[in-house]
Amino acid sequence: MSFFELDGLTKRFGGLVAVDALSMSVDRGEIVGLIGPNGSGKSTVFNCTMGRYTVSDGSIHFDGREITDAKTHEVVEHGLARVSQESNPIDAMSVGANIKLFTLPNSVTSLRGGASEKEIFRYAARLDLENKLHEQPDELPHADVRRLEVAKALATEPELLLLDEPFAGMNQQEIDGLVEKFEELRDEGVTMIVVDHNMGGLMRLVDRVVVIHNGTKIAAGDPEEIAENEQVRRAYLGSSEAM
Amino acid sequence: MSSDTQTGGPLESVADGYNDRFGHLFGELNGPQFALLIGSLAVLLVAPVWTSLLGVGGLLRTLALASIWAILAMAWDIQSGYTGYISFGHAVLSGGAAYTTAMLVAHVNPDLPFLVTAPISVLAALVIGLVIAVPSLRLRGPYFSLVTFVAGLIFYQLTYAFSGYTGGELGQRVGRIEFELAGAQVTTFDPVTRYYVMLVPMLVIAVALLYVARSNVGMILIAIRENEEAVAAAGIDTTKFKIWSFVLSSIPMGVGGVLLAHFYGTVNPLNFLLVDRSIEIIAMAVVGGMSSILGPIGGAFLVIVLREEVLGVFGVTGRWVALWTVVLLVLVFARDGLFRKLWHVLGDWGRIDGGDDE
Amino acid sequence: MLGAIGSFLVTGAMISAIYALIAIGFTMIFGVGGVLNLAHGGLIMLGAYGFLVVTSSSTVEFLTIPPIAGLAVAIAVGAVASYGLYVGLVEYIEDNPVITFLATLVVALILAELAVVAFSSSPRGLVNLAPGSSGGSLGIRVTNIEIVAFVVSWVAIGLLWYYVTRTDEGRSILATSMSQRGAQLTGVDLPSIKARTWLIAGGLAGLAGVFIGTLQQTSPVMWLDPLALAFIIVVIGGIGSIKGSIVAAYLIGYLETLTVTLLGSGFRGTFSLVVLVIVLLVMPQGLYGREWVHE
Amino acid sequence: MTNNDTGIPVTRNERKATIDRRTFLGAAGAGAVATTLAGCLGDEDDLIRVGHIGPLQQDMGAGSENSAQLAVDQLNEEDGIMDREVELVSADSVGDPGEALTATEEMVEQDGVDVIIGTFVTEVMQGITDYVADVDVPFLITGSADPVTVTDTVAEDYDRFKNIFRSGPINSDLQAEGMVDYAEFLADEYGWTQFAHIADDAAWTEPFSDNLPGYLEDVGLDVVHEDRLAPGTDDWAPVNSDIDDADADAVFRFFAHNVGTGMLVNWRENEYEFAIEGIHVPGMSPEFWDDSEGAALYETTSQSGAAGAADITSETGPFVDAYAEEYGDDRPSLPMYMGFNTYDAVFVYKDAVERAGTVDYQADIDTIVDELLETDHEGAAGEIEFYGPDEDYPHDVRETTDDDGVITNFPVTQWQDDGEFECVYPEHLASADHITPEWL
Repeated sequence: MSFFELDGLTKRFGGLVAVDALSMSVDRGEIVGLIGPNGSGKSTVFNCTMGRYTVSDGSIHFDGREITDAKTHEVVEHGLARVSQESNPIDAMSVGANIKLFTLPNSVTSLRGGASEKEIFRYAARLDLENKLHEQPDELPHADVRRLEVAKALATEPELLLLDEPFAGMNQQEIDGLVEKFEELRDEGVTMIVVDHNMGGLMRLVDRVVVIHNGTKIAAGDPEEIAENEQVRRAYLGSSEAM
Repeated sequence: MSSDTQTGGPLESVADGYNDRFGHLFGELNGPQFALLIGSLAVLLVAPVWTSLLGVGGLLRTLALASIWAILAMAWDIQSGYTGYISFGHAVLSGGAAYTTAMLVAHVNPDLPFLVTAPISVLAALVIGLVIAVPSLRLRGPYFSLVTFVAGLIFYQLTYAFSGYTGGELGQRVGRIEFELAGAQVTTFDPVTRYYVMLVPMLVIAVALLYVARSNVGMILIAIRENEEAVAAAGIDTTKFKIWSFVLSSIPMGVGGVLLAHFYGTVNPLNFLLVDRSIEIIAMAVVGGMSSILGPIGGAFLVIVLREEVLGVFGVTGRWVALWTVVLLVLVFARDGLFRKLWHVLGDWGRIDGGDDE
Repeated sequence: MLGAIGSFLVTGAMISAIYALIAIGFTMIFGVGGVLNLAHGGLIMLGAYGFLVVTSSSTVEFLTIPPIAGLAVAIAVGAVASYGLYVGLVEYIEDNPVITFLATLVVALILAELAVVAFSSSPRGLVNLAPGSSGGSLGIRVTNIEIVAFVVSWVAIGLLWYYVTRTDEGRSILATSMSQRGAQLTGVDLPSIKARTWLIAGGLAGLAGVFIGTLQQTSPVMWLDPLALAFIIVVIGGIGSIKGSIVAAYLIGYLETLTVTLLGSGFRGTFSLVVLVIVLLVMPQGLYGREWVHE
Repeated sequence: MTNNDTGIPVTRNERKATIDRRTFLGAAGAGAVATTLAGCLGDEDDLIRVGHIGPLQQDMGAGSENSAQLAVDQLNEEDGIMDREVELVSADSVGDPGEALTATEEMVEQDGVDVIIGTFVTEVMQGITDYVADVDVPFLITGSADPVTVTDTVAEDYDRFKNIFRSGPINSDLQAEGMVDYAEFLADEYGWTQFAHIADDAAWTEPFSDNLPGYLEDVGLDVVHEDRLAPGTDDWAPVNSDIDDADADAVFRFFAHNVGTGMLVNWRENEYEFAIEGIHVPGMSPEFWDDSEGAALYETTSQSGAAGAADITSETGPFVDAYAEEYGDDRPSLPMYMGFNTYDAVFVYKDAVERAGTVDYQADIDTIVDELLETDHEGAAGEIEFYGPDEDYPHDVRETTDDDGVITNFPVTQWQDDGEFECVYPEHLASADHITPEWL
C-alpha cells in the first residue's frame, strides 16, 4: 500500500457529486500536483482528507492507517497538515503565538507544553519569518501571511503536506522563493500534494501530476506528458481557463 | 512576551521581581498594574479593619456578596469569554449546586455537615454543566446562546413543576455554614468570619483560573473563539477543549452557588435561576472586560457595590433600571469592558506592553 | 368524550392563534436581519400597558377611549417602540450577534423594571374588548374575546401575507429573509427593509399584548413567557419562515393544551421547552427554515 | 410625611423620598456614618427604634409600612414609648428570605432596632427566625398565618424562640375552622352543599388543603373537586371548567402567589354557575377593583380587619380614618390586613415594654416576653391576647368567638357594585349582605 491512498473517494452534496470515485496514490518523498479547472473538486479532496467534510463513499489511507472518517485533529496527529487556500491566522495573537499554537499538545492537562521559544524561532526561520515573531498577522504583507500558513503547518511536524494554492496572490519573485523552500522540504523528506492553478510554478516542483475534472480523474503522469495531453487541454478550455 | 523595562523606580523593580518569578505563570505586569493588583488585594484582605474604622460595617456584607459574584463571573468568563461560546444559562450551574445543597438538607438529613453537602453540590454543578455542554456545543454563535438560555428557562420552570421537592417559588432553607477548621469552629453567623469564608475561595479560584488562562489551555480556548478551524488544523480536538472549558467553569460555579446559598440562607428560583441572574453574571464579566479573569472580578465588585450601596437612591426598583442602563451603555460604548480599558491605560502609563492576555 | 375532544380542539385553536401573532414578528426580524430580538416580549408588554393607559379610567382619567381604538394605540405603541429600538440601538450593534442578544435582553429587563415603577408589580386586568361568551353547545365554552383574538390574528396574518407576496415593498422583505446576499445583489435598500420589518414586528407584538393582557394578565413579568414561546415556535417552524411560524404555533398550542390536560398546568411551558431543545439539536433547520448550524 | 412636625428628622427610609435604608451608605456619606455609629453604640441617643420588614413593593408591605409609620407618629404625638421618642426603621424583604435575612441583620446590627415587626410570607419569616432567636430581639409577626410559625419555633424550643410572637392574623388552622363556619352560613343562606377547593401550590395553603375538606365533610357539606395550582398560572379556562364540571355551588380558592384576575374574567364572561369564596390576597388590595378593571365584582376574601369596612372594635374606625387621611392618595389607599396587625403590634409592644420598664432585650428579654404574654389589647383588628407557653399555639394570637363558638376575628369582605368593599360576614359586623352574581 502506498504512503497516501485515495480509493474510490466520493463526496456528494445533496444531488451534486463533487468528487466521483477518485482513486490516486502518493509515495513517500514524492511531490504530486493535483490540478483541474475551477470547481473540479480539488479542494473538496483536501477537505475530505482533513476530515472537514464527511466522506460519502470510498476510503482514504495514510501511512498504513485508514483515516476516512477521522476528525481533523486526528488526521493532523497522524502526520498530515494542510496549507489552506485562504489564510486564517489568529489576528489576536502574534506571529510567534500563531506558530506556537500549532505545537501545543492536544491535552487539556498540559498547561505548559508546546515548543520553546528557540524552536518557534527555528520554525519561523525555515520560512524567513524569524524577525517578525512579535508582529501581528494583520500587519504582515500578503506573502508573509502565506509563509506563516506554511510555517504553522510545518510546526505540526507533518510527514505529508497538503498545499492548497500556496502561491495564490504572490508575484513571480515571491513564488520562486517559496518554491525553493518546498524543494528544501522535499530534501528533508516531506511528502507533498500541491494544488495550484499556476502551472508554471507547479511544473517545476512536482514529480507527477494528477488531473481531475468534474470530480473524476482524467489524466495522470509526468508534468511534460500532462502538458501535452489533449484531454486536459480540452477540460481547461471548456472551463475557459488558460493553462 | 517581552518585558523591556526602561523606566526604573521602586515600583517597577518590585513588579520586575514578580515578573521574573511568576510572570510566565500569570502574565507579566508593569509597575502601575502591579500596584493596582496588590493595592486591591490589600484593601480586600483588611476590609474588616477599614470598614469598622470608617463605621461602614454594612459594607462588609456587600463585599462578601461581591466576592461570591466575582467567582461566578470569573467562572463564566473561562467558558464563555474565552471560547466565545456565550452561555446565557450559567445561573443553572450555580443554581444547581445551591439546590443540591438545599435538597440534601431538606430531604436527606437536615444535619448533614457543610463539608459533605458542599462537595456533592459542586459535583452536581459539574454534572449539569456537562449535560448542557455536550449536546449544545454542537451549535455556534447565537444558537448556542439560545440553547443555554432555554436550559435556564427549563430549570427555572422545573423548580415550580416539582415544587414538592424544591419548595417552589419560595424555595428552601439551607442555613449557615458551620464547619471545623484546624480544631476551630467556623460559622458564618459572624460577619467578619463570613466575609473571609467568601473572600478566600474567591482569591483561590482567581489564582487558579488565572494560572489556567495564561497557560496553553487559555491560549487554545482563545484561539477557538477566534478561529475554531485553525485550532483543529493544529491537531487540537476543539470539542474536548470546549467541554473542558465547561468543566473549568462548572466547578467554580458550583462553589459560588454553594456559597451564595449559605449567604442568603435560602435557595429559591428568584435568587438563583431567574434569567436575570444569568444576565447579571454576563453583565459583570462584560462590564469588567471579557476573557481576562481579572476584569470580571472588577466587574462583579463594581456591579454589586453599585446595586447594593449606590443605585439605591433610585429606589428598590429604580436601582435595577439604573443598573441595567449602565450595563447597556457599557455594551454599546465600551464593549471591551471598563477594567480592560483601565488596564490598558495603566499599561500605557508604564509604557510596557505586557499583562494583557490577548 | 365528544365534548372533551371538541373542547380540546377549540381551546387549542384559540391559544394557537395568539401564539402565531407572538411569533411572526420575531421570526421576521430574525429572518431579515439575523437578530434574535430578546426585547420582543417587552414590546408585547408595552402593547398591553399602552392599551391599559388609554382604555382604563383608573390610569389616566381624562384619557379613556373605546377599547377598539385602544387596540390601534397598542399596535402603534408596539410598532413605534420597536422601530425606535432598531434605529436607536440595534442598528449600531447588530454586527455582533452576541452583544445584540445581550443588549436586547437588557432592554427587556429595563422595560420590565420601568413597568414596575410606573404601574407597580401588581398584575392588572384590561378592559374587555368583547365581553360575554358563546358556547355551551356541545359542552364547549369559548369567551368572545378568544374568538375576537382568533379572528384578528388571522386577519393580521392575511394582511401580512398579502403585503409580503403582493406588494413590491413587502416582497423585498420576503426576498431578504430568504437570502440577504441575494436581495442585496438585486439592489434593495437593506437598512430601510430592516427598519420596516421592525416596525411591522412591533405592531404585531403590540396587538398580541392586548390579547395576552386580557386573557391572562398585564404585569411586569408578562414578557418572558411570550418570548420563550416565540423562540420555541420560530425554531420549530424554521428561521425566517412565516408559514413555518404559523404551523409551529398551532403545533405548540395543541401540544401545550394536551400537556395541561394530561400532566397539569405546572408542566405547560417546560414540556415545550424540552421539545425546543430536541428540535434544535436534531433538526436545527426546523420545519421550513434554512439551515441554522454553521458547518 | 408627618414626622416633620414632631421634631424628628425625616427618616431616610420613607417611601416617598424613595431612599431605601439599604442605600444610605452611598447616598448619605458622612451622615450615614454618624447614624451607624450611633446604632452600634446602642440606645444612648434615647430613641426607641421600631424595625419593620415586609415586601414594600407590594400593596401588602406598603400598607403595613404606612400603618407602622402611622402608629409611630401617633406615639410621638403623645409620650412616645417610655417617654422616649420612637423612630421607624423599615426594610424591604422583597418577598425573599435571603434579602430579608440580610435586611434584618442590618436593622439589628447597624440600626440597633429594639423590636422587629412584620413579615408577610411564611418562608420569609422562617428565613429570619434562626437569626432573630439568636440575637433575642422581640419579633412580632403580623403577616404570615401559617401555624408552623409558632409550632416549629416557640413550641419546639421555647427557650430559644421565646422572643417570637404573632399578633395577627389568627393562624390558618384556626382560619380553616372559621372558613367552615362561613361555609355553613352560605349553606343556610343559599342552600349550597357542594364545594370545590383549589389552592396555590405553596406552604401557606397546606393547613387549608389538609383540614378544610375534612371539616366541610364533618358538617355535612360535600367537597366535589380539589386542586393545587402552580404559582403563575395564567390559563384559567381549564380551572373554571373543572369546577363547573364538578357541579360545585361555590369554590373556596386560596391564592396569594396566584392572582385571580384571569380566573374572574373567564368566570364572568362564561357566567359559570358557582360563587368564588375563600382567601385571595391580591384581591384584598383596595386597588384591586381598578387593577382588575372591575372583574373583582362578587368575589369574596377573608381577611383580618375587614379592610376597614366594619367597626370591629372602637379602634378600627379611627385607625382607618387616620390612615385614609395620611395615605389615602397613595397605593394602597387602605391598610391591608397586615397593616391592621402591624399597627396593633406597635401598641402591643409599647404596652408590654412600658409594663416591663425596659426595652433592653439583650439583658431583659425574659421580662419583656412575660409582659407580652400578659397582653390584653383592644386593637384595630380585634382583641389581642396570646396563647400561653404550654398551649397548642404558644405566643400566637387567640381567636375570638361569639356565643355560638363561631370565630369572629376573621371576617369576610366582598367586592360589590361600583367597587364598594363591604364586610359580609360575620353577620354582627356586616356592612352589607352577601350577594351572588345575577346569573347564578
